[in-house]
Order: sequence, then C-alpha cells, then structure tokens
Amino acid sequence: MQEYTYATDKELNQSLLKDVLGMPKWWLGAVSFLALVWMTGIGAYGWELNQGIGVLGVNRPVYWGFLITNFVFWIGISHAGIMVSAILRLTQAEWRRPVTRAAEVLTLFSLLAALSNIMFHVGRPWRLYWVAPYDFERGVWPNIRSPFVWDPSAVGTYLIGSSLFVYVALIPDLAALRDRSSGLPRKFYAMASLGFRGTQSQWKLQAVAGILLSALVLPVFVSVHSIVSWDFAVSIGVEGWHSTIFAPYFIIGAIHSGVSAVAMVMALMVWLWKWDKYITPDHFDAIGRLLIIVATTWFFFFALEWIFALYTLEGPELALREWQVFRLPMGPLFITFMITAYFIPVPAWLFKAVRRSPVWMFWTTILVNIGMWLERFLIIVPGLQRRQPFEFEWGSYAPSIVEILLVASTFAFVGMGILIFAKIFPLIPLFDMKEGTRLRDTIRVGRRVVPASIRE
Amino acid sequence: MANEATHYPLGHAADNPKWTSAEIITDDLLGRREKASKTFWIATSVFGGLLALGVIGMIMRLVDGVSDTTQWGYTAAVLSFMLTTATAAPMAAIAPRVAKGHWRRIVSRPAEIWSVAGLISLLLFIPMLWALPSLEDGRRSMWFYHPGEVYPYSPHLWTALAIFSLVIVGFFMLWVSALPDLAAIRDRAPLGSAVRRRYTWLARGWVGTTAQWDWHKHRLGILGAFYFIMLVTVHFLFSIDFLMTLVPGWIDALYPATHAANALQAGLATVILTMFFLRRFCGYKEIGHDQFWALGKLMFALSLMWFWFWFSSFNVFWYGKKPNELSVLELFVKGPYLPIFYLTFITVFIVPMFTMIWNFLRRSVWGPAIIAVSVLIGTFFDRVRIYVGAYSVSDQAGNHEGIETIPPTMYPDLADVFIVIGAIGGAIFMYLLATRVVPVINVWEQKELLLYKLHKKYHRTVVLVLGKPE
Amino acid sequence: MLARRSVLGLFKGVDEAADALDAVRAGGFEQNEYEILTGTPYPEGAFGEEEAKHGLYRYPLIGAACGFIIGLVLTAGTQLAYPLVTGGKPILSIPPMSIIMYEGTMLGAIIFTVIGIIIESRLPRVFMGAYDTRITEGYIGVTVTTDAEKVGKAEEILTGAGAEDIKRGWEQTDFD
Amino acid sequence: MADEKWGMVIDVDRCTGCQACVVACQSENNIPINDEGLFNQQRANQWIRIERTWEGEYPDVKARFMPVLCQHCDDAPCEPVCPVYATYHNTEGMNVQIYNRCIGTRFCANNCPYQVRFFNFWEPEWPESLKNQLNPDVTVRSRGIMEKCSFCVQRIRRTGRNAKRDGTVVEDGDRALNPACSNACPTGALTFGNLKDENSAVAKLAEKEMHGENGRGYHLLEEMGTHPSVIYLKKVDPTAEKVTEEAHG
Repeated sequence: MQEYTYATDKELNQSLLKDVLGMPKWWLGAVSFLALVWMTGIGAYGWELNQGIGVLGVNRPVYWGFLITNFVFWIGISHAGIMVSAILRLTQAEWRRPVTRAAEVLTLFSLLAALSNIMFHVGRPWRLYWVAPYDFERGVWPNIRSPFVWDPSAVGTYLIGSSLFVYVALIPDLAALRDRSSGLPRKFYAMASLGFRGTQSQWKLQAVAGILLSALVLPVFVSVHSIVSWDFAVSIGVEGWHSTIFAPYFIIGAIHSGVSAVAMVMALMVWLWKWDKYITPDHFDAIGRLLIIVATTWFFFFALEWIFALYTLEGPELALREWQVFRLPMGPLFITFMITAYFIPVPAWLFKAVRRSPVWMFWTTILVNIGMWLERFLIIVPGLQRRQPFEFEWGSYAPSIVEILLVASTFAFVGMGILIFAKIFPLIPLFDMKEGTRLRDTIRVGRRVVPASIRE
Repeated sequence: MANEATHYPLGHAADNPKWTSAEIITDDLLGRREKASKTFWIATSVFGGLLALGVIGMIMRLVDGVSDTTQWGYTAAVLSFMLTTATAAPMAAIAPRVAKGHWRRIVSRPAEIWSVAGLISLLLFIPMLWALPSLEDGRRSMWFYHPGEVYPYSPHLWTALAIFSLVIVGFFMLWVSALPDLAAIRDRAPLGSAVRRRYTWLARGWVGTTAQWDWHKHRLGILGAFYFIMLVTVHFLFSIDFLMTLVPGWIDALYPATHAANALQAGLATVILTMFFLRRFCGYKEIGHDQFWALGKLMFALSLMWFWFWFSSFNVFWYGKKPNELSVLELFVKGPYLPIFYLTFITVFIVPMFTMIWNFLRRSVWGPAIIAVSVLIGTFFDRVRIYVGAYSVSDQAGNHEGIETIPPTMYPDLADVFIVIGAIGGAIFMYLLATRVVPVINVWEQKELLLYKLHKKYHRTVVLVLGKPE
Repeated sequence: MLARRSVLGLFKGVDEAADALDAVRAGGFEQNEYEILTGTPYPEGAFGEEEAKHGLYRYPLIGAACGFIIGLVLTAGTQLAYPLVTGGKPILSIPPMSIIMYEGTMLGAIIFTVIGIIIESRLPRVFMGAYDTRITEGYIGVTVTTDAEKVGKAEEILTGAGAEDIKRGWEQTDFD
Repeated sequence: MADEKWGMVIDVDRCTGCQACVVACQSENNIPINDEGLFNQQRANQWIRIERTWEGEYPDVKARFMPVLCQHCDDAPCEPVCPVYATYHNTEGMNVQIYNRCIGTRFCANNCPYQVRFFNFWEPEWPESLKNQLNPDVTVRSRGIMEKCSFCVQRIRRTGRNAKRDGTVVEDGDRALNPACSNACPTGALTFGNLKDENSAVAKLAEKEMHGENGRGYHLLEEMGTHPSVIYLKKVDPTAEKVTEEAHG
C-alpha cells in the first residue's frame, strides 16, 4: 500500500532541484574526502606503473588477486541498477518512480570502476588497446576466441547502452532545469535538453523509449555477467572454475549484490538528501521482498555449485573445497561470507519492521555486499592456490598495500561519481514523479478505500 | 485528486462486458459448466481409450522385465515430459498471483487444474523405481553412496517422496483455490439432490466469512510457494538420479536448473494451449488478448532463457575440451541425436523468439497458440533426446572418466509408442474429468476482479483503473 | 524556410486546455499547427488530442541488422585474415563468434533506438518558439505555430478560451 | 604444413633430480637469476623444474623426481584465452609465446594445468659479472609479460638455417639442435627430436613406449585432454605405480 504525497509540480521542482541549483552543506566535504581517497589510489597506480606488477600481492601461481575480485564485484553491482529500473518499468510497478535513476547512475559508475580494475591489473596497460580490432594496415587482430575479447565487447555495449538509457530518461528533467537555472548552467542544460518542450508526441516517445530500451538492455545485462563468468568457467586449468553453472550463478549473485546496493543507495538518499517524503518505507518494503526472492534463488544456485563439486568426487576438487572451508585463512572468510551474504540478511528481511526501516535495510545490504565481495574472492583465489596436482606449486596470497589502496579507490570513485552526478542532475526523475501524482487513484470498496493506479 | 472511480460501460481488455455484477458472473459461468456438450463426453472417452492403450503398453514393457535399463528410455522421457508440462503448468497461476497481476484471474484455474495430471506422473514413476539400475554397480550418485553400505538415502526413496508430495500439494492447492466455487455450486444445486450432497461434502462448510477468506488467501499463498519449491526439488532430484548419474563423466552443475527452467517454459506453453482450446472450442471468449499477450511476452523471455541455459553449458564444454565433456556433447548434441537436437533448437528457441518479438503476434490468439504447440513438440523431443540417449548408455558401471562407446540412436518400439500416447492422453483425460468437478474458470477471482478493475473517464479519455489492495 | 510565428496560451487545468484545443480546431487550424505542451506525460487523449504517430519501431530493427553484420564481418574476418590456430580450435569458431555478434546486434539496436527517439521527437530543436517556464511547473500550454497573419486569430481564440497568459514567439518550420 | 613436430620423451626412471637441466635452461634462455627474494615472493621463473615426491614411509623413503616443462600441447588450454594471439600453436607443433605482443593479462598462466608459464613481475636484472653471459639469440623479456619454455626454438632455427645454407639436413640428436636441458642431462633422461620422422630416436621411443606392449609411456594429466608433445616414461621398478599415480594427480 502506497502512502501518497500529493505534491504539486511546483513543490516537486523546489524540493527535488534544491540541491542541484543550490549545494547542500555536507556535499563539498564529502566529495573532497572521496576525491582524496581516489587520488591516493591513483598515486598507488602510478607507483605500480613505475615499478611493475611486482608491487601487487599477486604471485605464482596466484596470478589473479584482489583486482580481478574487485572487477567481478563491480560488474556485479552494475547489474542491479539497470535490471531494477528495466524490470520495474516493464512490469509498470508504480514504486519504481523515485528509484530508477539512482539505480541507473549506480550502474554507470560501477561499470567505470570495474573497467579501471582491468587497467590496474594487466602487465602492460599502455598496450591494452591491442584488444581492439584497429590494426588494419598490419593486419594483426585480436583473438576473438578469448573471453578477454568477449568482455570488452559486452561491457562496452552495456556501458554505452546504459549511458544512453540514462540520458534519454534525463532529457525532460534537463528541460525543467533549463527553465529553473540561469547563466552558464542554463546554457548547458538548454544544450543538453535539445530544446525539449514536452509536446504530447515527445512524451509518448519518452514512454515508448522507456519500454523499448529496457527490453533491449535486459538481454545485454544478462550476457555481460555470463561472459565475465566465462573468464573463469571456460578454463580447465584451475580447480573449481570449470563449472557450467557459473553463468547463471554469477548473474543471480550479481543481482543479489546489486539490488542490495540499490537499497543501500536508497537509504543514503533518504539520509543525505532527506527525501523520505518520496522514498517511503513502502519502497524499502518492496525492494526487501524482491531481495528475499533473489537471495534465495542465489542460494539455490550456490548449493547446486557445491553439490556438483562434491559429486565429482575428484581428489583435487575435494581438496580445494576443504581448503576453502576448513583451513586458515579461507575458513573464517567462508563463514563470514555465508553469514553476511545470506544467513543474517534474509531472516532479517522476513520481518516487516526490518524491511520498512531504511536504517536496517542500509546495514543489512552493506552486509550482503561484504559477503558477495568475499564470495568472488573465495571463488577466484583458493582455486588459483592449487593444492593439486603438483604439490610443489601450492601458493599463498596476501594483498599488498597497493592493491588495497586501488580497491579502496574504486569505492571512493563510485561514491564520488554519484555525488557529483546528483549535484548536476536530479537524482530522482522529476517528470516521472509528476506523472506518478497524476496516475494515482483510489477505488472505494464498501468502507475501504483501495489505492489504485491508472493504466492506459 | 482522490476521486472515486465509477463504472464506465466499455468492454476493455478481455472480460465479458455483460459481467457487471457478481450474480451475473456466477450464473453465467456455473450455468455453462452444468451443461456439458456431447462432444465433451466423446473427447473424454477417446482420451480414456488412449490411457487404456498406455496401460497395455506398460504391461508389454513390464513383461520384458525391468532389468534392462536401456528399454526404459522412452518411459523416462515421457515421464519427465509430464513433469515438465502438466506438472509445471500451475506455475502460470501461482507466479502472477504472487505478482498480483489482475490479468491472471481468468487463466489461473485452467492452469491449476493441470495439477491433477500429476497422478499420471506418479503412476509412470512407480515402474521407473525398479528400472533404475541400483547403485551397487558403483554408479556415481549425488547421495555419495558407496557400494556395500547400508544406506537409506537412496535416490529411489527421496525422488519418490518428492514426486508424491508434489502431487498431493497440487491436488490440495486445486481444492483450496476452488473452495468458494464449490460452495457456489453447492448453493445452486437443489436441496437434497446428489449434487448438493457431494458438493456440501467438498465445500467443507465454506460460507465465506472474513476469517475463511483470510485463511483462504494465506493457504493459497503458502501452497503456491510450496508447490514451486517441490517442483524445483522434483526436477532437481529426477534429473540427477534418473538421468545424469546414468552417463559417466556427465558433470553439468547447471543441468538440474536447466531442467526446471525448461519446465517453466513448457508449462507456460501448456497453459497457452489450454486457453486456446477453451476459447476456441469451449466458447470461453472471455479469455482474451490480454492473457495471450501477457503469456506471449513471458514465452518470449523464457525462450531466450532456454537458449541462455543451453549455451551456458555448451560453451563451457565446447571450450574446455575435456574428454569426458566432449563425449557428453558427442552423445547428446553432435552424435546420434543431432537431427532431434536441431528440431528442438528450432522449435523451442528460434521459432518462439522470432515470432513473439512482434507485438501484433503476441496480441493475437493464434500466434501464441501456434508457438505453444511448437514449444511442446520441441520440449518432447528434447526430453527424448536427453533421456533416451542417457538410458541407452550401457557402461554406467565403475568408470567415472567418460563414455567408452557412444551408443547408436534408440528408436521406440510399439510398447514405447503406447506408453507415450497413453501418458499424454491420460493427462488430458484427467484434466477433462477434473473440469466436471471444479468450474474451469475461476468464479470467485472474477467476482473479486469486479471490485478492483474498472474504467473511468479521465478528462477527454477513458482509462483503466486497477486497484491494488495491500 | 518561410518564417512562422507561434503563440502560446497557458492554462491551469486539463479541461480548460482541452476546451481551448477544441476552440483552436474550430478556428480552422491544421493538426500540424497546434500542439499541447505539458510538464509531464498525461494519459493519451486526455486533451482529446489526436494520437501521436511515430515510426520508432523501425530503428532498432535496422540497427540490429547493421550491428549483426558488423559483428559477423569482424569476427569471421579477423579469424580468416589472421588464421592462427589456438588450442586446436577451428579457425572459424562459431560459439565465440555468436557471442560477439550478439553484442554487436544489441549495441546497434540500442544506438539506433536512441537516434530514432531523438529524430522522431523532432530534436534537437534550436528555436524554442513560444514557450514558458511555467509549463514545467504544472501549467499546460496550447501553442499554435502558423503563418504570421493568422497568429492574431489564434491569440484571440486562446484568450477567448480563458488562457491565464499569452506568449508570442517566432521560429522556423521544423527541420523536415 | 611443416614436416616437423617437435617432441620430447622424458624417462622418469633415469632422472636423478640433479637439476642440471634447470641450470642449463636458465643460462641458455636469459632467465633472471632466481635469488632468495624472488623465491620468497613466489615469483621464481623456472622454465623447467624438478617435481620431487616422497614415496614410502620412514625409514624406507624414496625420493622421486620428475622434470616438468612446457608440454607443448596440441590442444593447449593456454592458447585460446589470450586476447591478442600472444601465444599460439605454430606449424611445427610448438606452443610459442610472442613476447612483444603480450599485454600481461596472465589468463594463459591460470589456464595452464602444468603451471609452466611464468610472468615477469619485475624488470629482469643480472649482476654486472653476468651481463656478458646473456645469450644473444634470446630476447631479454621486459616486465609485465609472460614467458615459457620454447623447446629452445633459437637452437632449432639456427640448425635449420645452417642446414639450409650447407645444403644438408638437420640430423636427429644433433647437440646443436637439442634444447639445453636435454644436452645437459647427464643420464640422458630427456630425448628431443622430430616426432614426425619415424626413424628419429624420439619417435621410436614414443612408438615403442606408448603403443608397444608393456610400454611405460604416459602423458601428464591425460584426463585434461590437452594432448601434450612431451611423453613421460614411468619408473621400471614394480613400486613405481604410485609415482605415476601422483603424477596423474
């Protein structure tokens, strides 16, 4: 049941554009702090470029470490954004209106963060462009059989697609900003809004675009993480990676961590911008229900993966699993992962009180993302340490300070990006909210007034 | 602007424009139910005959004995086809009910009734218990059974329990969801008549108090969730113990999920086809374009999902090139069942995708119906491909490395044909019988819809208003 | 490019705007001459306006076709032009090709869709014509864009329909 | 299609674990000195290494040795995953690494079941005294790229060139042709040659041990289906099965 805020368009403009036209007190401090963390990471990257990959903790045979883990993590986060907004658009869920854009923006910046991890990771980043098919005169081409060529094609598609998605939905709000702002900003907004006036045909196209682009972006989103999972699944060299379930398992895991991230951002919006009038407990309730289903499906796939790992009854596989669960340091990490990713949040979400409280949702979803980060780590690193088959090649891995700084910098980058975006553009879609107020209705059944929504 | 919406005379969407009050709906639907046409009884007896044929086939098969597993491929295939179509069909009622989609109301009952076909699956399953080779030969098992152990957790026990409880839950769900309608039939029947007595017993004193409705709503929710869980469990256990463990070296962690995903698609196809028959031949014109549209969209999504699941497995095997994986590909895709694989691929993925992408086809009645037929055919042959292929592998014993020799294509003998026809005919037979007991359209949900769906004037246009209680 | 004038009447309520639209129609203006400007989408036909036509669905199909072809050329072409055997895989490996062709298809479809949206909604629009910032505050604008001599008539009609405010602007015909 | 398919037969029975092959390989191929620091970082590069396994219970413990180098698989898992074709299968059946094409994703190293691919985490360094010892025929690999055993391709090429120049043929077992490891092996455990010409020593051995009755030949990690060009011969003494089992992993 929705609680209604019958704000007039004028009030909506004022309250939602307040922090775009003005600047909240905390904003500068927050952004500069995040920028500082980010720049530290960039400094560490400079050191890495100067010294070589040796400054990272990776070694032989653990050739991939924190950075790839972080890459998979951010790709995962990037998935919920578009997914939430696209699926909610397609199902015409009314509660989507205030949250769609925040989710999409989260997608954009987490994708950029993920890509930066690749830059940090490879041995010769200044040669990274060799992955692109550009070299016509020498006829030296990339190897399209490699998952590392599928990755850029998929992630690039996803990045372009979601940025266009965000921009199209942004045009009407840019027009509103153009009408409110003055001076140089006005020029910018006028240019960006392409002279949008709000004729009926423009609005109709806006609606069609919402549906069409959602329908087009969803399949891309599925392909992206499947391909990322195949970076691991197609390789027979590493114990525990070569499993057919990886694609759906990664997807559902990505949705799990991503939807949690969206809920977290919603809580932040309530806390930072005081938008509790628009993002009500109902929204948290709805996303909480969604999370229960997603998390449980994820758990099903997790169980499948484990059952079949044991089902093989192969020495190396069993040794790996034992290493993952019962030995230091992986064991405690595994326990933490299980508890934080599933066994604390999901039972908590079963209580309506928890689902409806932004604070609770904030902390539980943070837990989920800690757990999911560990999940990626536990998939990637223990396998690489290869207890088998050559006993002399057992490896160990400990992240170096540089790796830790780089990982931290990606988190800072995403936070900074969202804050800056929210300073330039409205983080809650204005016209969508306005439409919402128009399409709300009620039906009287006897003594009860049932909330209703208008469909065309 | 919380103005009260009022009825607006406009036949929007699917519902019968004449259905303006609860009485009219009850009279109309129950009235239609009471007079069954001659053709109905003819069809029923025909399918009953097919069921008898199936029984004969099963006897022929049992005469040959259960020792030779390779003979039971087609039985297993049709059993899994049952689990994939009829048993999965009620999901088309459960899922939209959870999502509170109003369009579902008219299709929920036709979907739910399919749960009675679970009985056929149960009957088919019993001989399979003996046909399945025992674990003593060192076959791999997800229960980590080691030969010679006294070990109660055998695949037989658990899979049997799962299927049994699935069928029970299905019947119970149908009954609970039908309770108000049964009560309505009871009340329409003349006092003291046999019908009245029967339905008084069935309706269990339902009078529709608030408490009863409350109980009803929650039971439906719980049963729906439980049915879904049991469905997934059954597909999980059956596809491992009765399929995967028969093929040495087939380690495909995704396959149980694929099995269940295919079930969702095929179950949806079953429902679409049922809707089509109800509309075309049984005069339920109320099942309209909205329903076909919604399910058509779902079908599009699920056909994409079919490809995605299949490719996820195939790509990993194709790329990995491990000998055991290549032998599995050789058996199921490249080898003796290649034509069937092509057929499946086209009918289950290509056709639905490239047709359901067009809105005008989705909105039509014929479009989704034809797609449903194509998907059902494809799914059947997919099951044949996998199960017959797996059961024809002879060297399950001992080695876990991979298949030594790829067996040739297994063709059905007469008994197989009888069993297949009998199983499918029997399922339809059960369905037809069930429609005599419970109304084939959900009366109470239609009445409920009356409260929450209406049309009103919005300035210069007319809009549809959908109520969303809680 | 003959210069045209446009006039805008601002209305508070939907029904007033709808009446004004009827009046404009009665005043003998063509469908391509009047438009309704709102700050948010309304259910179609709320103003009794004609259904907005658009050919958006063409674009993704064209885009998908282009993307698919580009993907095919890139994948097949690069493998044939640089035929190195890796891991005993065939020179034309279908599964990897299908993945990249798929991405190309989707990318083409998305890009063309967005282009289509911008073209179909007659953007970018350099000359705003008669416009008022109050439209994004919930007012509803009825604008008539017509030849200079007929503007007066349009203005009278709008004032007659009880417009809160009247604005004049000038602009060219649209880009088509 | 070239008429060479270079391969190697490694007789585990003859290996004494003396590590001469390792040293020879290091000096032949300009591999940086694996000092203590690198070992502690687990970043030592050994194109060929000696795997040692203990067999039996104290007091009668036997040490078993097995030289492991790049197996030059026909279906090498490391090749297809490289995004830039920095490693591929050449027409002489060798798995080759193109140093200056590599961008250092380290995917190939992960995907190699034998773990014979090495990454240059640091810029390679040699003490001043060793600068002149570097082999002019072998590239010094810069940091950030992969490297691995090349069957001493530089020697194969040189002999090939000389043979063409003198109008002779490369004869089997020519010390100028054989890789450094097999030349250095005091017990002759490593036999190198062209598997395609039937009367080469390596081809005869392969034929006898792989297909002849009670042959001792096997491939490392056969169940991976990588079809290596390196064949191992298990120990002859009856207790040797365990070793090969371990080798199978």
